[in-house]
Amino acid sequence: MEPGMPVYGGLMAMNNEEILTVRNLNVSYGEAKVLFDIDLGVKPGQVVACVGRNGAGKSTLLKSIAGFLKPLSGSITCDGVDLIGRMSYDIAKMGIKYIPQDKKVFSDLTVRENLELGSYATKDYNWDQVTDYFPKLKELMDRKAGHLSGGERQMLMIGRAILGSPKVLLIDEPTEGLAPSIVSHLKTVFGELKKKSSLVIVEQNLPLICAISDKVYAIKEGRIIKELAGESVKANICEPYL
Amino acid sequence: MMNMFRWWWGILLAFLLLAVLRVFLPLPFSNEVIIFSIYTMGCSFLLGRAGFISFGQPAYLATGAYATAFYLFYFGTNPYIGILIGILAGIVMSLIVGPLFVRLRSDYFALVNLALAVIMFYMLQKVLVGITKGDNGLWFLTNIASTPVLDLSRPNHFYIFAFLVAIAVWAFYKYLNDTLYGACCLASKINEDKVKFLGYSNFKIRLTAFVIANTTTALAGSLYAVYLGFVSPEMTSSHRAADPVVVTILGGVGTLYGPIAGAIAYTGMKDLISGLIGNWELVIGFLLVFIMLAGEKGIWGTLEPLLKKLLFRKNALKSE
Amino acid sequence: MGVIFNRLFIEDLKPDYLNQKEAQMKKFLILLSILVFVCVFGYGNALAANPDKIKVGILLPLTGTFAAVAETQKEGALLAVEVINKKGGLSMPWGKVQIEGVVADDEMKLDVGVRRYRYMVSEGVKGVGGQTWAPLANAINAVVSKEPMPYFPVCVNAKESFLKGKLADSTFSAAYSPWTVGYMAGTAAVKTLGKKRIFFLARTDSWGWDIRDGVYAAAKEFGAEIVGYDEVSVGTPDFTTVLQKVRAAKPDVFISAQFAGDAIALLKQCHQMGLNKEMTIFNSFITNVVGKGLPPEALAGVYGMHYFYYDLSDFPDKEVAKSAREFTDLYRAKYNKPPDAYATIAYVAFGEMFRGFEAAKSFEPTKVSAALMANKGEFTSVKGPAGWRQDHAAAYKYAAFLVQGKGAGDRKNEWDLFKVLGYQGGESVMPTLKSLGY
Amino acid sequence: MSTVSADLRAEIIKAEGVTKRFGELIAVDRVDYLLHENEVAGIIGSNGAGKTTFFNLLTGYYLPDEGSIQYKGQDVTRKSPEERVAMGMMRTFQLTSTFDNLSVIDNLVLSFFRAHRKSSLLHLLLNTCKRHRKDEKIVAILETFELQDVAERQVKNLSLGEKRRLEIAMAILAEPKVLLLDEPLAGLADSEIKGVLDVLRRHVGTQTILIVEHKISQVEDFLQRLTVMHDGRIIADGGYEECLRHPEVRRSYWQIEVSEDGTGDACIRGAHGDE
Amino acid sequence: MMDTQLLISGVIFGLSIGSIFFLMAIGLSLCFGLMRIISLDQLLYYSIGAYVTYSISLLTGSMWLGALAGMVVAGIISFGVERFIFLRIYERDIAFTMIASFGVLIGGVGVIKSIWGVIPRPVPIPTLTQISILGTEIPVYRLIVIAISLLVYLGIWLFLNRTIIGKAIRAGIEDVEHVEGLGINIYRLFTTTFIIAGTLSGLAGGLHAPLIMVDPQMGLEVMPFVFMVVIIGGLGSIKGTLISAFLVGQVVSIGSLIYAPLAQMAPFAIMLLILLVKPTGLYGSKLLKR
Repeated sequence: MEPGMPVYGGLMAMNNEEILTVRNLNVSYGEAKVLFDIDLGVKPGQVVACVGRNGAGKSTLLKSIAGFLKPLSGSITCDGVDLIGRMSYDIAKMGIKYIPQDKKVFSDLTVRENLELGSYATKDYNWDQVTDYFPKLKELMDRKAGHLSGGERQMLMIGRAILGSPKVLLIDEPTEGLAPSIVSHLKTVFGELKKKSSLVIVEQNLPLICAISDKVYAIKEGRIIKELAGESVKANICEPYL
Repeated sequence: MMNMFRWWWGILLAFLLLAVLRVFLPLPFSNEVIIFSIYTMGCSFLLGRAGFISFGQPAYLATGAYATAFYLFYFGTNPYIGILIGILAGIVMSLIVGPLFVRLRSDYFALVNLALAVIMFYMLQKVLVGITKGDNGLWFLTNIASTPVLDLSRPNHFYIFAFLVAIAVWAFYKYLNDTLYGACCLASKINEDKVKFLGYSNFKIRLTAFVIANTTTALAGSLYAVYLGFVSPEMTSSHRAADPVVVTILGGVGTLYGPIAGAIAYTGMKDLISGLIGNWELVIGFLLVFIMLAGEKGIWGTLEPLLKKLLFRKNALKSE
Repeated sequence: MGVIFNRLFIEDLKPDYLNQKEAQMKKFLILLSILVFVCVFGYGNALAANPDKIKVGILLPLTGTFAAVAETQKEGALLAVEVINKKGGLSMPWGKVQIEGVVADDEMKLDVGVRRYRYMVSEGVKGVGGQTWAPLANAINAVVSKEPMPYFPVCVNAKESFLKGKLADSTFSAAYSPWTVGYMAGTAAVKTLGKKRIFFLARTDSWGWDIRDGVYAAAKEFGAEIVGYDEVSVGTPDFTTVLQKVRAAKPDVFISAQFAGDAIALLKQCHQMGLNKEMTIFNSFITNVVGKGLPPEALAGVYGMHYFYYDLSDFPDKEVAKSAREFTDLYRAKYNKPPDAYATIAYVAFGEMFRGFEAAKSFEPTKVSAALMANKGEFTSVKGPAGWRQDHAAAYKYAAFLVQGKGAGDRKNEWDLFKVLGYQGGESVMPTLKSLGY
Repeated sequence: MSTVSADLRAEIIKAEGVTKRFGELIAVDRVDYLLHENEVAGIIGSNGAGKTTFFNLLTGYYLPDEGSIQYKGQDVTRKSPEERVAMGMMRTFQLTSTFDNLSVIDNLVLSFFRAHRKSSLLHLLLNTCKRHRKDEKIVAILETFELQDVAERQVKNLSLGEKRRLEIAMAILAEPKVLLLDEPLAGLADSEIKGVLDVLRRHVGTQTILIVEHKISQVEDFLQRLTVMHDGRIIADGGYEECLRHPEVRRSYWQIEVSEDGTGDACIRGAHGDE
Repeated sequence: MMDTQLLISGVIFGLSIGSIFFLMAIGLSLCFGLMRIISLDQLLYYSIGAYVTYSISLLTGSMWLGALAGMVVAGIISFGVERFIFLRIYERDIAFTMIASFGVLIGGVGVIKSIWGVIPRPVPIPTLTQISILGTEIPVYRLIVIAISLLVYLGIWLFLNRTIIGKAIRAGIEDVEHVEGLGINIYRLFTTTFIIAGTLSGLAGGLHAPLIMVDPQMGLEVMPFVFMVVIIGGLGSIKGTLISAFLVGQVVSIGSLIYAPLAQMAPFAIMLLILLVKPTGLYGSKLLKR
């Protein structure tokens, strides 16, 4: 480690409210660089949204944080622990759960079994929190997950990720292709969830983002071009960055 | 003209090596390497260009070999005609099975081909025993007539012939890689949809790749038949199904020199180790594992940058 | 070199290259002519005419299904080499010539076998022997008939290969064809053992079919009935379904044409299914490898024809018993085990090759061939008098011994596997020369 | 061409009652759509409105469950994409879809060759890529899209913006009768967007162009006609302003704007990009 | 042409052959499903199982003990191979892992040859008793083999459906990244699966040993059949594997009752047909790209 490290640690201690910190992150697919010097901070209980067009690198950012992609350089720390170089299951176990956008649940397994797997790594078998958020899952417990509708799948995905009370939830396009009623339900759920965890959401649905986010990062061509916080998180302000 | 000229340099260098090998290495080895390179070129094209991995190449090898063998055993004596017939048989065979097979992808393609090889094996060994003579095989070395200029019944003349054929095949693939068709193959390998929406037919592209590659394989089979003067169903046995794929990957997938490098290395390793110690399987097996662990570029893929570096530096020094 | 490499890997020409076009064309032509020169005239090896040391090739499937048998053949061949070398070498007109045995693995694959054979030729061997698997012997014989070389296949060659014109002039088969094996087995089963109902299990190649023809010929001649027939391919691990059919056919004797590992598997499964109690099991050509590989109880009572069983102490012909014992002692001294059938074939074959060299006073294939065929081709083998026939097959007075497997209780030592009950041999067990087109 | 009238240009694509279901989800619900020759049209709609699915139905990526699609009066509902391309339709993909293992120029050559030369296998086999690389059209398009510097590079080494430009270049190079662009501007920098639009503008009047876009505000002066989709249906169709003021659009598409009544154009502008 | 007795025994033999195929195919199928590798080295563990069974039964006189030891040794070796070889190359293309596993297989065959030699070895059958089913004498050992394989099926089924690790494996067959995203150490899952596969292959070898001869090439002999079972059943499906194993066993057995050489070709013809009609096998799901 370089000698400057303790100083940085000290800095970290000062900033200790930040639960997830990304600094100077550079990521590439093959030789094509996708993310450039991304800086991002998430404080406990915050909802942070990343907006940007398709292909801007939002999903790549989440995947890099979750450990599915190996960054070229930069640092990702969670609670002062360096995440770079860790296996993604390790990162998930530490409480940073990634919910991909493909809505692929384990279709051969029942809803119950899907949840069991969510509980397995964290040993948290308290499913009431899940069924509180998503009462509908209770009825579907013994249904094969493959037979669920898109909205129910998304509920299940989120449900199995929040087991073990993760510190940070990385949610990729949660409302894509879902009916408005489910979107508004999810909106409420996110509002509830932020009491326990920090949320990083990649989303294109501006009304939703504006309603729940504390901070918005606008990403374009792999760079953060604007950081908005507090009052400025408004649809009309965000729009140009999309 | 300039184009053609430049081409020959490439071909020349690769095969000059083989010609040099001819002086230092025993003739049977060189012959084997050349035929095996042709055999592998088809597989390499299929794997590297069109993205098909096939564990059934021996089926097409046997198609060519048996077609040639039937001709030389029952009908005629001219080895050149025999080889032509082998090539034709290869085309016919791949046109028959191709439309069924190329719709499958990936592992399934590999395995239906394996199934074809096994079926072929039992057809030759049992079902068609009346004309193939089963495991006894057909031997016709003495039937092969001496031809003027290049007498294929003599190994040293055969070497020259096989050498020229290999140059031709190599040049053909080199040309093919440069054509639009070659580009289409690569395109179809990674992005079927886009190929479709550019208006090309994936099916036709793949079928053509299948036919070209397997005809090459059949040609290698014909050469084997003429060279050995003998065919038997053993050549399609499932034990040997992986050979061309192993050599392809060993040499380096998708490179033009890969098949040659692979064939030299594989045959060389086998013959050398087999000569030194009886238990060649042990060494080959672990060598394969080691090579796979070391990298996926294969021999040529690893060698190429090194050679380039070496030669370019020398070149630079000279010019200074 | 670098220039050429540039041309290979750099797609775009540098302009100055264009100007050198003619110079390069010259270079190209020079290279091409070198190439052609190398190709056409590079071949050929000058070797001393009267060497004081020669090489002989021993080419066997040391890997593959027949590896176990090939191992014994290798031992037999190397013993034959050693015997000559101990005497100082071959007695040639220019002095003693030592022999070196070059062993290679043909892997039971055609292309590999022919390639390794050609390696041997390019290494300058003076004679080659080997093969366990007949098709490969045929392939090499074909090469030999193009480019003569004293060649001594030590396997049981297909009957077809003995047809006039098929076997090369310099190929000598120390063993007979499978037809003879079948005929001997059939004769022994029907005539000696008095069995009248035969189930025959062939192998799907010339070995199996020739034995079948031989057995059928014997059955016809001595009045037995074939009640069932089936065939399996070499390397079949599981015979049980076929054995079900055998049981259902209720024969007196079950004759099988399996060999080496296949025979072991078959006999073991026969025993497991209790067929031994219901019928006589007759494995047409048995070896010690098979006997040793089987549990004693599975071998007990099984009949078979044995090319050479080492323990001939009870054999009526004391002459043969003596030479057999001498050979066995020699073999035991080197390998600490008695010789097996195929080791003996190899020993006989290589012995004959060396006799041929000495008699011909040369390594010329044609001369060796003529020398071997002189004096009606008669020679003496470790198992008694023998002779080369016109078809280059060896005819023995004692072509094979009828043996019966011993159970655990009857065995005196680990190699005490069989009891010799009789023999078959002479010209009568061979296909007539006329039928072969002579 | 019975529908040709004095002021209406000929129909080139006509979809009638097109429906596509994915399981329970009805992605496209009995959509009728008309595209006229040499028209520049756009489709907008929120996420999941079915615009991309509809687009895929038009181009033959999916086959509709119900309904028919006509191209120049000819039924193409069941025609394969290859056939549609041969008839003059060319599309791009929402997520950039180029051949990553080929060089930029070869990507263009592939597109060019199919459209301007014979495409039979024999011709593919007889023509090397090299021969066409120097074709003036390809050179021109490389310059237009500022790709000449990366022309020899493998596509996998390009940046996203370059890939995106390449894809549009490939589509334009083929000079189709109908150019169907699925979110062509996503991932492009502002200057690039302007460049692409300038190129497209040159084809206005000679080519039919259909654009599916998020970012309507940037193409507003460019589009002649706008269609708004919502929940698998077309809820508005017509001129740009006309569409935006359509009550149905205001209600279901710009939900939030309707509630904040009176904020007027500014707010509508603000929401343009909102899906 | 075939009487009932022959048919009954044919069916039983078919089942017992199918049982052996099944035990080996499970491993291949699971490895493919979860790790996307074609693990040819399973055939080595099969041979190792058989050879250890031979050595131990020679030493102790009990074949059952031998089979048990064979299982254990095969499991341990598969663990080692996974650790030192596959763990490093899981991410690679399927062809590379396959060639690597092919290398392990032939290298292993070389090792077996240097330890046990090339001579085929017999393993005594533990029981020669036969019982009569509908008037047909059936060797009890064959029935035991069938019973063991059914028990293994039951065990595997319970493991996959009732234990959390089994469920994770099933989930991983569908999408391994999602499993990883839930915080489950997938490499541990891979190792577990690989050891299970190796152990079962070893068991198959141990059980098969008394029925055939143990020789170094035995793995290669059964390779096409095992492959076929996996393909017909559908990659990654245990139920499909069981059914196709018994199907192939029957085709081999009944086929050889009709004409022995048919036994070896008929299954391949069936496989070709099935694949051309239903490319994913009987119970296979669509091949997911990892």
